[in-house]
Amino acid sequence: MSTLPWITVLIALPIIAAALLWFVPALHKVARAYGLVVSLVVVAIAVAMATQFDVADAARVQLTQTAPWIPAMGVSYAVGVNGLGLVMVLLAVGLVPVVIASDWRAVPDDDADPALVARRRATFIALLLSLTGLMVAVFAARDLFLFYVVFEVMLLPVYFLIGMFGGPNRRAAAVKFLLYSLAGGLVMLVGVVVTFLNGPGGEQGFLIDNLAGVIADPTMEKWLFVAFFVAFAVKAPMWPVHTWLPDATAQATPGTSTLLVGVLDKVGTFGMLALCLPLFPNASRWAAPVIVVLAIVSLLYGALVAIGQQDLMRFIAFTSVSHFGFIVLGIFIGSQVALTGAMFYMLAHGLSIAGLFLLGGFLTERSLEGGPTSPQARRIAAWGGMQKVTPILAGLFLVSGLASVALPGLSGFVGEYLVLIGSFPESIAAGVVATLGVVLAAVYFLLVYQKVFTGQPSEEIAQAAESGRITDLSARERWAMVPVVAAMLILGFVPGPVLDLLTPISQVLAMGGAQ
Amino acid sequence: MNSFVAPEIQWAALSPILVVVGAAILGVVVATFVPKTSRRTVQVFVALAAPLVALVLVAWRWSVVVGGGESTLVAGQLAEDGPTLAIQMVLCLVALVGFAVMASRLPSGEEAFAPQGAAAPGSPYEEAARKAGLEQTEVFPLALFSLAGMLVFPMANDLLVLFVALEVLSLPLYVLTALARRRRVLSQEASLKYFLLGAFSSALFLFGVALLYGFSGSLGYADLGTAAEMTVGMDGMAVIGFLLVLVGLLFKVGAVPFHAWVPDVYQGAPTPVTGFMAAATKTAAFGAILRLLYVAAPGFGWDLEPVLWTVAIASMLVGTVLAIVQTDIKRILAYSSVAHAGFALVAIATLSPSGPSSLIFYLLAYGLATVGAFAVITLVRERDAEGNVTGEATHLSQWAGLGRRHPVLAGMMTLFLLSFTGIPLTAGFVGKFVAFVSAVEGGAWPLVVVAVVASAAAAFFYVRIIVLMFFTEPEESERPGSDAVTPGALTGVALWVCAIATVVLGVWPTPVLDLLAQAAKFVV
Amino acid sequence: MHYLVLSSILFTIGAVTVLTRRNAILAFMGVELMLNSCNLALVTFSRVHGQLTGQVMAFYVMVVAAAEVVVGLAIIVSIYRARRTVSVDEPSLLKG
Amino acid sequence: MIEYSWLAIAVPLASSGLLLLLGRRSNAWGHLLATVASAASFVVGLLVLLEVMGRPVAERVIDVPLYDWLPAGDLSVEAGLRIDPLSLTFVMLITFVGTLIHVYSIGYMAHDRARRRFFAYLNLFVAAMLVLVMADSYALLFVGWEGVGLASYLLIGFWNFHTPNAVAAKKAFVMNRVGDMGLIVAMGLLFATFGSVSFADVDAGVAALSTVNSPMLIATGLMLLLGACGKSAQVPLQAWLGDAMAGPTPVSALIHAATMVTAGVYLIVRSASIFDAAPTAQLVVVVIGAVTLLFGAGVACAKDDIKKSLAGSTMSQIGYMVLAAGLGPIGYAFAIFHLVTHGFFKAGLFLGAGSVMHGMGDDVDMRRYGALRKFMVVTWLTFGAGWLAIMGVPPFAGFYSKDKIIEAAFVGSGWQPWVLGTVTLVGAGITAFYMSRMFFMTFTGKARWVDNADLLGPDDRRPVRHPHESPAVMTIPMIVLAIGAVTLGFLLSLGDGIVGWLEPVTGHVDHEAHPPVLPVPVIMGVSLALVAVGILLAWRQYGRNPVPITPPTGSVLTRAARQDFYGDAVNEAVFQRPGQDLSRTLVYADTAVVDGAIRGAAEGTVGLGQALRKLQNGMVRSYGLMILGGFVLIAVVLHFVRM
Repeated sequence: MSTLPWITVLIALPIIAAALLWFVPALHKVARAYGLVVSLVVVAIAVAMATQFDVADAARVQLTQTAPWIPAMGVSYAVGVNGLGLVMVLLAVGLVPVVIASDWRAVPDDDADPALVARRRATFIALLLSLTGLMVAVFAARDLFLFYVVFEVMLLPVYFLIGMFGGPNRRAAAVKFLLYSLAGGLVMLVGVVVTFLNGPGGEQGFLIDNLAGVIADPTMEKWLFVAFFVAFAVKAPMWPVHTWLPDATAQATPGTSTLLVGVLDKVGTFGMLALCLPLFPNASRWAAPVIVVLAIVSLLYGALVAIGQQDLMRFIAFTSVSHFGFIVLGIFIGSQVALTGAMFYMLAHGLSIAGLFLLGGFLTERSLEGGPTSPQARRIAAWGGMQKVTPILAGLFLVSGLASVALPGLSGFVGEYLVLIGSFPESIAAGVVATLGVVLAAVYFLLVYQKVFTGQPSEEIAQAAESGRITDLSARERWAMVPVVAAMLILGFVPGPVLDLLTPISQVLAMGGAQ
Repeated sequence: MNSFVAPEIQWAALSPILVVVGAAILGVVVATFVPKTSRRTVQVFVALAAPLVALVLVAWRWSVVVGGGESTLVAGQLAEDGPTLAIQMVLCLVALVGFAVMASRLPSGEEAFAPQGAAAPGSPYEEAARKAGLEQTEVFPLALFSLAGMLVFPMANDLLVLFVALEVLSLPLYVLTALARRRRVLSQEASLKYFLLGAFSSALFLFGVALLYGFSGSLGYADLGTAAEMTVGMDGMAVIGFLLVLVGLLFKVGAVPFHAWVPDVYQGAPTPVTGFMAAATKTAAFGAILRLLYVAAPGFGWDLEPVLWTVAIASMLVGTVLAIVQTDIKRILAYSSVAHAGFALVAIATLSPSGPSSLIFYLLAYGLATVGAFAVITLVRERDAEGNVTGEATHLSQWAGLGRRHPVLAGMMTLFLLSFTGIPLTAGFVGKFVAFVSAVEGGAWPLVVVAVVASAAAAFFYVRIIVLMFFTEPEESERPGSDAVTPGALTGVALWVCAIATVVLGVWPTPVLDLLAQAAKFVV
Repeated sequence: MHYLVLSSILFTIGAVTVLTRRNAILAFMGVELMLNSCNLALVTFSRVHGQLTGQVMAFYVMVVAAAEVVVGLAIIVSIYRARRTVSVDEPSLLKG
Repeated sequence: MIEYSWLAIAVPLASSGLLLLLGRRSNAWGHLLATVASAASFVVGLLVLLEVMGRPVAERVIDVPLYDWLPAGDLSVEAGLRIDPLSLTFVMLITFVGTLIHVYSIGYMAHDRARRRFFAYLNLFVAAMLVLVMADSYALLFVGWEGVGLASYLLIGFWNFHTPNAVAAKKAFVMNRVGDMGLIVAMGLLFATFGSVSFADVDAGVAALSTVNSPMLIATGLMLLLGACGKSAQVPLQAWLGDAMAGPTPVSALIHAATMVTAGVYLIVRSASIFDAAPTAQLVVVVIGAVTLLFGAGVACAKDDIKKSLAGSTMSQIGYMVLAAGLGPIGYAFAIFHLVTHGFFKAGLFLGAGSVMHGMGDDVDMRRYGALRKFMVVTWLTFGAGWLAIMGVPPFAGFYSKDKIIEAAFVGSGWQPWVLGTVTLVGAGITAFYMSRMFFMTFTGKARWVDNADLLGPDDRRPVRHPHESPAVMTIPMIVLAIGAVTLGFLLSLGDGIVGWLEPVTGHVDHEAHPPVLPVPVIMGVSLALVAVGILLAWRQYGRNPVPITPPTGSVLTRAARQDFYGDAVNEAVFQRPGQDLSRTLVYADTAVVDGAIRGAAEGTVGLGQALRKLQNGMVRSYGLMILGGFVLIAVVLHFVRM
């Protein structure tokens, strides 16, 4: 196996880099380049790590490291990834450079004092980098306490990202986001404590492996399951605890939204997979019917509400609510195929959402009515005929959108197809109803595409295009999107390698239990 | 009747207390005889040296006592064991940083206390005193006396000692509360309230003592405990007495419904005093409660648990809910300290064996964050038209945009607030966690659920301060402009100590937890 | 036994005084009354139990009470200087 | 060669991708590359065809595995190609007609700035369509299925800077998605029943089933039919086809006449095993086919827009095919036969229409045509060939294919043959009427336009036009297709012809064993007679008499037909409106109720805080009371607890 402590490096490097950036004013001027380089290095390391991963044995947690952290409390620093963890880690670190490149202008040069602007920029990048390390940690945590710690701490950088670099109502949005997540997390904390106290205890009492299925009392298991699930449902987000997401994305910068929805929300579904199912197998089966219904509700609800949205970013957020409905459905329908699909879906959705948010950001950056994060710029009705003005932007947006509505040949399809098809053997009704989402998806996306990109551009926009004030994607923007779109296509046609990483896990979980 | 036997006195065990008391007396002498020029310097030196030495001595006692050496001293009037020493350690530490903040001046040379406590606010005499640059150096001996009382408090193994210690720690605080340099009227009002209510509650306490004495015929905890276990039937008097004693202590802790003084006093008192008082008094009082509950109470346990539950829940909820609607930052922290009293109680509500160590860790975490937070408050000042630094800017809106101009200071404040909130990787989180663990061990998970709900709600007002500091533009404040002054050396050090300790205890609490784990055993 | 009744009555009177009188000094005297009722109780009990402990305690209480008087009156006086009143109610600036 | 048959898909796909990536840089030669690519995949197809023909009949069904596409444990889908007579027939049709239309478009789109993009989309379509017909599993078929949907969306909306076009494109995609939903459900059911979605496994599974007409199979069949209806614009999912004519005419010719819209028929024939085992589903198929047959014909009669009229006719003709496919083994081959011939002559007709529009300034209103014979001879001749072919006049292609279907419709027992047979016959008559109407209105009679504005009298509503024949690059494909329209029927029925060729897929049927309820000559005679009647009626109304330039009010039926029998109105009333209202309601509820609940809780807390503040009134005495009261309260409570 590997000799290097890969994961620890992946966690530490970006965080240290972030601290360095924040405390060394000299770096502030080159913050963005610095961030880009660091994030790319991280990607390189992550890829190198992936090569060390034994695909044949993807269900087993690999690249592990274990060290006592707070033995007095049974806490140890234990990291390692199985196939799913690896995939999510790669997604997380992979999106960061894209986000940095896309959010290049997220911090405007509005302030008179250039030093202040530079510091704000540095803060922005530093937050992104520290978030990178935390995202890796949360997907690699093998210790319940460690997981919880990262789960909560991760909120802070996002909280600051939303609160400091967003639209006019960013404060309320940031607070709402934090409070929702904290509330969920605290409920989970109770569960964590109780689970631990029912576990074997000892210096490694928090290792998830040691806690798997230790709860004997069925009633207690159910309660604990609920405690965990609530936290993850808020995170995911599922109806009816989703309302923080649209508010957050409506205010945050596109990059923040990308990481928020693309990766952080996945922690919710990841938690369901990595904690709820193994720790409380029986309770999971007990709750499955209710959760499936909830999932289908989210799925249709999100789609229907998305159709009625006026704000581009809110719209994208609601499509995600719908997509998370699919994922949760796949997790709890109890079919191995659907489970595989759900896991793949997590990756695919990360990509398509990145495409939509970032391209949406590029679009709003071209607004004549207000700043990129201003509601005017994000009003869908304010646009029209942009395909004529910015064909590449339109094309890429179309591709990302089609990926998110699961057009075959694009990444989105694989996950959705497996979830749907996999659902039928378990429950035909669930399968049929969920399939309605496919139609609604076409409606909501094409509706928005039509409003924004087709038809005739307005007078002002047309003139601005004449005078070159509105141009098509710049080289930077294009290169930022290339990896995302490429990944969509590749995963659409040859999802095999990724599925090989995920299928073993779903086979283990579907057998109903603990690793 | 019974002949008088001179008790033999273990001086070594008393050394920390003796040092502090001695320093206090020395301080009084200094205040009288040392010339004005060097007076303050000496005072500050004494005031800082005393807790430091005491800390060292406590540490030494720890090495001697913990693990077998526990014993009762002075004819069983005092007890020296793990919890006591741990509490004392926390006290000395908090006192050290607290005094540092008290002692430091603003860049303008202005200090936190009135030039002449005796002078009426706004009177020509006061004006003259300020002109003359008089300084009330007696604050330091006062603080030291109070500290001495606190050190005895957790040691007390006997209701008489407990009462005396209670008064010794309280009286100086009443006075200190009245000595704010600015907003003196508020300060005096606070002092009066504190004093009257304090006296009132200690009267209740005393009546309780009387009843217990009547019940058991002794003031010693040990006899009390045994008596409680022996008695069958008519122990109502004992229970009432015990309740009254508990009321006296819970008053000091600031637990609902005995909290009413907290917000007013915390707001009115000179901020450094508030910091010290909030952290140290709570710690000492909890130390006393610990011993009372674990040594004397077991006989009453099944009676007292519901009381503790009620008080804990009430404190958490009332403290949180009221903090949400506050606009003065000192008041917010005051109510939050009420809530924290509740959280701390959660740890021992079931008298679970791991309770004491959890509680003590919680107090340590809370104390550090509190002293730190109030230290920051001393630095955020209003500016008048000419831009001269004036009083503290305690209205929330005046904190807007602090993060833009003073990222480090605001960062520290954020850290302390996060610790209060209980965000992981801060001491506050570990404290909450161990507290919850102890509670659940005792089967008090409903209590934990309430605590969780309260923390979630509490997050709101902590977060709001962060929002103001980082996400809000200063001009959005309608009050006199405010800005932070550069901390004096002592405050600076204190701040860094608190901040670093908060982080370290959050990331690597193992050593402390291990120490406390050894310290769980009470001597009877 | 009657002493106990008396002491409780005194204690109650003291408490009521504190809770009813606006004048700080009177309120404070109420506290003193409570303390002394406690002393009475202590002494009585020490009689009941036939020990000295209670009486010793009573002495301590007196000392402490004296100290309290000193501090208390100091505070009240300084407030009187500032406000020309010793009413505990008005004006109360700290509330809410 | 067979194992390289994937090249047929890869080449156009690659060229499409290349054109989209290079963008403007490839403007100069993009259309050529695309045409060559399409031709190349025709060549590949041809080679494969020859190789397969070289094989003995028993070995003409070959599965070419490509790679593991969805290895997901219980469901593991291999991407593989099914090479057999059926798929090859389609490959030929698609690539041949496709290539011709590529050529035609070079001329037709010459003046469009985005011509390169147009060709990229065309290539994309060809590739997707080939995936559809060559897939060896429903999963992969679905890829092509939605792929062509996408291509169609892009091409219908090619001029989407006109909002109506964009709307039409969206409508087409959404209605197709409704069909696709059916397909997904069908796949789900198949996976639930047989644990696989590959043709081979499903066929084997069905064969293994003991019960006929099991609910599961019927459901599957109906869901497949739903998919077919979406793609092939069959009732009730027909409404999109008319609007789809918003796309450039070559698109209408290739996608919405010759190939894509026939995919539904392909799906049914491909799923023969399922339908044969579920007669109930088959019956529904037949009914749908019959209904659509008349529906489309009716629409075609009423439209003055030449393309929409043709669209109606396409609908109707596909109705024929679906009906045939619904008849089971005896019909499958004929359905495909008609599908192929129709592909040729309908494409030809569309190209002709395009050429007419080309000459008439993109005017599509036939009421403003007339007497164009002299001005565009080639168009007139080729269009004429298509006209005769679709009416089924011997010896034109339609005669061979359509009459077979009519005969097959008469096969059977009970009411079914009579009803179906009558419907098909009537349909033939109506077809003759509307096609002749179109032909006469366009090419004969008086010109309802002028070539010189001076000739216009007062309130004269005639447009000014300068009709001219199209360039060779456009006419040649028309001629080729016309030849096909004339000869193909005859050629494909030489020997055992296409029917025999398809037997490996459709199964051998001894047609002598299933005689129609009427003797064949009678049927043939009646149908020819009806055709003649149709032509005469049309001639009376549109050939001899002058055609009013403003459409007459017309009968109720006419008006209804002009409105596509209110299909859109129904959709709007039943789905669109309620959907929008639901969405609007939910949007409101989301903020008011779901979010409101939590906001309410927060405000409640604050309110409580404000109330509690009152207790903290700053009065020492009330504080003291609080302490004492608190103590008393606790004491009392405790007292009761202890009792």
